[in-house]
Amino acid sequence: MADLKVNIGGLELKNPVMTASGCSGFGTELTDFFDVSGLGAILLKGLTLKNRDGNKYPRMAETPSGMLNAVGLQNKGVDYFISKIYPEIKHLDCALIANVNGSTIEEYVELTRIINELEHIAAIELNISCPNVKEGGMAFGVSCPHAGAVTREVRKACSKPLIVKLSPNVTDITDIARVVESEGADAVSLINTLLGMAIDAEKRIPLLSTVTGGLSGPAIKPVALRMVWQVSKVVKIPVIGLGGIMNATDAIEFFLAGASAVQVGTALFKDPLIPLHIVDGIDNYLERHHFGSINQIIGGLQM
Amino acid sequence: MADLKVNIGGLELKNPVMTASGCSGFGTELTDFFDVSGLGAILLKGLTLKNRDGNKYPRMAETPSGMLNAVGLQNKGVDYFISKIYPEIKHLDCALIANVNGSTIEEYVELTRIINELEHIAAIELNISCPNVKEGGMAFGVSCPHAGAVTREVRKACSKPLIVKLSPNVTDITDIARVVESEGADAVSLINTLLGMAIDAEKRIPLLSTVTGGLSGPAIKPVALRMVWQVSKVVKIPVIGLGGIMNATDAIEFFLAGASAVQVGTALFKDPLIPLHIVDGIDNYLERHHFGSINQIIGGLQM
Amino acid sequence: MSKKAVTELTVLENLPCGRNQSMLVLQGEHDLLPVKPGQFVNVEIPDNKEVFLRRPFSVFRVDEERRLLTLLVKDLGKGSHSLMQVGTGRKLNIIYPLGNGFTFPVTGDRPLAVGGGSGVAPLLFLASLAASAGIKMDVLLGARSAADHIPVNTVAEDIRCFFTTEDGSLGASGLVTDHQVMKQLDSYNRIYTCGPLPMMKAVAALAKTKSVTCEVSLENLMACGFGVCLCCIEPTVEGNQCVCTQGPVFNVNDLLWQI
Amino acid sequence: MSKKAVTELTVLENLPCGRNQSMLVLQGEHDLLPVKPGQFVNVEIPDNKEVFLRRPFSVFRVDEERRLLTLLVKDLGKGSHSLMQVGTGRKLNIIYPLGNGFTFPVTGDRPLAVGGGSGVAPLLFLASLAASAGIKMDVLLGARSAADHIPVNTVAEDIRCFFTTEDGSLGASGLVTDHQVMKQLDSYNRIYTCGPLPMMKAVAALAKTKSVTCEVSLENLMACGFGVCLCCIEPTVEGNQCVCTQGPVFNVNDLLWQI
Ligand SMILES: Cc1cc2nc3c(=O)[nH]c(=O)nc-3n(C[C@H](O)[C@H](O)[C@H](O)COP(=O)(O)OP(=O)(O)OC[C@H]3O[C@@H](n4cnc5c(N)ncnc54)[C@H](O)[C@@H]3O)c2cc1C
Ligand SMILES: Cc1cc2nc3c(=O)[nH]c(=O)nc-3n(C[C@H](O)[C@H](O)[C@H](O)COP(=O)(O)OP(=O)(O)OC[C@H]3O[C@@H](n4cnc5c(N)ncnc54)[C@H](O)[C@@H]3O)c2cc1C
Ligand SMILES: Cc1cc2nc3c(=O)[nH]c(=O)nc-3n(C[C@H](O)[C@H](O)[C@H](O)COP(=O)(O)O)c2cc1C
Ligand SMILES: Cc1cc2nc3c(=O)[nH]c(=O)nc-3n(C[C@H](O)[C@H](O)[C@H](O)COP(=O)(O)O)c2cc1C
Ligand code: FES
Ligand code: FES
Repeated sequence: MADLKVNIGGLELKNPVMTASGCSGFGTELTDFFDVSGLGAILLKGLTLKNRDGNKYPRMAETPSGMLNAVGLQNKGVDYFISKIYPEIKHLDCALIANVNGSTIEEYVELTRIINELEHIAAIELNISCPNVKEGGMAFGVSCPHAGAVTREVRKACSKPLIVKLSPNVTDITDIARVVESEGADAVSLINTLLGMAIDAEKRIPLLSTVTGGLSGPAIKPVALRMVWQVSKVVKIPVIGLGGIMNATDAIEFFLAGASAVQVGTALFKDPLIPLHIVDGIDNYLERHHFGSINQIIGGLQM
Repeated sequence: MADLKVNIGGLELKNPVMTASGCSGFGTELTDFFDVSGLGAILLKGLTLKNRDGNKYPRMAETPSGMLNAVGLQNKGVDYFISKIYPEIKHLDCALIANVNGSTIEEYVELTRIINELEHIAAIELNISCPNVKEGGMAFGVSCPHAGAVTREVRKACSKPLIVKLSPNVTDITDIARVVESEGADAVSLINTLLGMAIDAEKRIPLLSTVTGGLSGPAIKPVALRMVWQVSKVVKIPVIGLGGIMNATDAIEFFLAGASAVQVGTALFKDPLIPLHIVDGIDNYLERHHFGSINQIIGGLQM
Repeated sequence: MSKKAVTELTVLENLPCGRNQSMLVLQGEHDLLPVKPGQFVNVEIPDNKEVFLRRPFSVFRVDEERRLLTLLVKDLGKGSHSLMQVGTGRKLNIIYPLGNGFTFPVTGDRPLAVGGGSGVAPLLFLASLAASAGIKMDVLLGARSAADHIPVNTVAEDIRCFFTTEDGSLGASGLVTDHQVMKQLDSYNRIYTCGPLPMMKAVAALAKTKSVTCEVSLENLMACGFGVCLCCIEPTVEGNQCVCTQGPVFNVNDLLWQI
Repeated sequence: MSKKAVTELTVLENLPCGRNQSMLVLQGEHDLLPVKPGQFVNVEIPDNKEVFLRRPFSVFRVDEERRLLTLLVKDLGKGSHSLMQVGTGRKLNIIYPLGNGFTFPVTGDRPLAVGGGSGVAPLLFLASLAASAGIKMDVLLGARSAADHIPVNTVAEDIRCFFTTEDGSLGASGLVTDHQVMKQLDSYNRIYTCGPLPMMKAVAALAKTKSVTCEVSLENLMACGFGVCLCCIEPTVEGNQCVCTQGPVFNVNDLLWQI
């Protein structure tokens, strides 16, 4: 067994494979299938201060090698999370990372402050890239000043490792990455979904209640890989790569491009066991290629 | 037979289905298969003033529901085009549209001026969105001032309908569309390829000689559709939609989203006859839904 | 042991079963997990390049001893069409058991099931287990024409089954809601319904006027099927609920349907 | 009439043919377009969700009368693996005929073909047509082991065929370039080669020292196969040329190989 431990901005993980936020619920749905102690970390479903109903049905459309979603951060709010969900998950033998959302900087900060108190939350992922909410969300992630400001303020409220999740819907993602790094992010994760749309040609209506939604799955992998490669060249903090990862080979590609860890999102819908298969596959790859540690292939692309 | 004629900024087309630039050569490769008079228009392979060898092999990588290319505008230059190719194609019974490229505004203008003299070129598509060249190309398409400047200068040299081809690799494509409209574009076409990357995990090398390349095919259709929808709401000039169109249903979706015509690119590699099947399929759709003309469904999405 | 599994079952039979419908008999290598009527499986669609996500199908029948799990697949589009072509011997990857399932009737209950379209499978599964438990359940199935119904001999003998067809070619003429049994709802104390939305709403409306408990099984679009994506939601008195975990079966009173 | 066609052929046979290799016999409904040795077809790969583009395969054999077109498919990855599983009766969509083909030998020529890997098909096609035209062509095929060679009885009787294997299990031991015939290149005036790049380069280098005309058939990655995408290019003395239209066969002197 090769050494799969990675350190993401102070967060020690037993292996570099996490589930992506919004694709693995609060972890309990996964325990119906397997023992989550095999995962590097679970990214919890996006949280907001108050209850959010999310967007209207339909929220999903299948696309070539991918899907669009328009969930819109449905969750019962942080109080409910702390009283009902956190007690159920806090003893899971797996790092838990909260995904923090807001419509204003104040909301982001307040939510961070609350979650920062929770002992069993290992890190905070600041989501400035949700394309499915009217206010906040992606608006922060596509502008350097906004991305910088929210990171700066949240940083003050956050003593845990702070990961900022970037939007791919930008002209130059390295600009945003540099700004959040300079404002104190301990790591960046990328990419969130690409803004897309689907239409029912027969009915002449949009397939999503919100018209546009977020594109995820294998279709976006080439874009995600490119952005991870670009960003990892310009920042010193660790990069967490995601976007269309379906198997160990995909994950290895992200490590080679410069990711220090990966997240698995849409693939979970196809098979919740995929993250475990990926852990095994990475181990197998490292052994086959005679690497003792995952750290030896991070950024290992030969040009 | 429904009325399929469309008018794209002064250019009358017998039907709204064109082949995309770089995916249909100079038209002669298609005539080996079928009579091109069934096409609305052929977009010629990207031209430059001087010979360009393009990028090194390998230039192509297959991706989930799509492909990356890094051709890099290989062509023998406009003089060769005029002396050797143009005479072979000028009598094709199909509108020919030249795709114009440059590294500087001066190059764009000079090339436009030369091509503007060619009687059988029906229109000019200004490509400010090629991701595969070191200079010019996409650099113009991702900045409002640059996109505006090149459009303004080319417009002066161009008495034919001028279509500006936009890059999807931007934060807000409507900004770019508005600028090129205000600088005199008669139409916009979108989208060019998304910047992506692919890696050979076993060999730990990039699959493209250029590392990054342009992503095309069904994978990008949701993004293309979204951008066509966004742009068609904010400009008055016609929008030509493309990106992952494989069949008539895909094409109809683009019309509903606001496109006045479509281009078929990567699909040609799968089957060069697809544009003709699309023409038939559109006709069939219009009849089935009791529309007398294609114009009745353009922008016809019901919200 | 895990409560849910991702597993491969072998296609033992794939039989035409009424127009554009197949009965897909799948066999497990190991013992199956317990499945209740109204629960479903999420099937990975093989071979079809245009299908990315799994497709959910209600369980029609289970034979624990022979490790058989049977589905009724109606040709409604890309995925279902592909499943209908799958050859015997082929392995299908499924996730199961999913969803809550129907409230099982208790002795003394007089239950009625009303179904149509792709909603027939879970109702017949329920009726047949009820019969085994000594509870007689009436089943009313509607379709356009005789050919669209599952063959009558497919329905277990111990189930009293009524048919309606729009063209009168089998059973009573008209929609299920026109059928005699729907005029005698007082003789039932529980109604289960699954099928096209307009049908379910019409049935639920009649049940409401007679104050008969009514459970509906929804077929909202799903991405994951096990509660993590929040794509399949239905508005309820408790807020948006996941059809895949908190349903697919709901008491109609909990839904915000305008009926 | 069109020079090239997109058409469906039916799989008449799909036979194992040496280790990890299949012989795929395809039949047309109508007369086939003429195909020359060295030309190829671009095959749409069915069923495999991970394959988006077509895959090019050289033609191994043509039977005009029975409208048969045969390919030799080696399992090199996703697409070829899928093709090897395709059942008889299945239709395959192909684009053909593509590429330039070999320069056909003329009476008096003493040609030699040297192949290996996935490069065997076009050479045996050429040799067999040459034989029919009364031109004897020698063929030298290399592989790792006997099991990797196509069965000897697959080679037409009128072709003199030499084999090499790295383990000595069939024919001479070693690489093709170690074989006796390569030491007697003076007795040939034309060499055709197709197979792994290192093999072709080694053959071309030997041909060069002996000033024997050498044609190589390249297998560059292709997207379209008919000249519109410019993805398959090879640097030549005339600049970048498309392997799919200006090749796949090149005179080695036109290439910029360092040999
Ligand atoms: C819990 C549950 C149980 C089910 N049980 C069965 C069963 O026992 N037998 C059976 O045949 N089918 C059943 N279905 C439906 C089955 O999953 C459908 O066949 C499938 O979703 C349609 O997929 P497709 O790929 O064939 O069609 P697609 O090609 O994906 O779609 C065809 C058309 O139908 C529309 N569509 C598809 N599914 C839905 C939907 N759920 N709601 C609204 N529109 C839709 C699409 O938008 C499209 O217009 C069930 C669905 C659910 C959620
Ligand atoms: C003109 C021409 C004629 C051909 N004739 C035959 C034939 O007669 N019989 C036959 O079996 N094959 C032939 N091939 C090769 C055939 O197309 C391959 O099987 C196919 O390209 C590999 O596809 P795959 O989907 O199986 O592998 P993939 O899964 O696509 O690839 C597997 C691995 O092989 C690499 N690879 C694949 N193709 C190439 C290539 N062309 N160059 C370099 N690396 C590559 C990939 O990068 C990957 O690492 C021919 C190719 C060409 C261009
Ligand atoms: C249904 C769905 C819900 C999502 N919800 C969230 C969320 O709450 N917070 C977040 O940061 N990202 C969310 N995402 C984005 C994913 O975490 C991930 O960034 C994206 O899907 C790309 O990765 P993938 O291709 O592996 O899915 C969601 C994605 C999907 C498909
Ligand atoms: C191999 C290849 C070469 C291309 N060359 C050009 C070009 O020369 N000029 C241009 O404007 N677009 C070029 N494009 C982009 C296409 O015209 C089109 O915008 C893009 O591929 C998206 O459409 P599609 O998904 O239908 O292919 C090229 C695309 C491909 C795949
Ligand atoms: S389908 Fe994913 S939560 Fe129900
Ligand atoms: S493969 Fe497209 S030009 Fe050769």
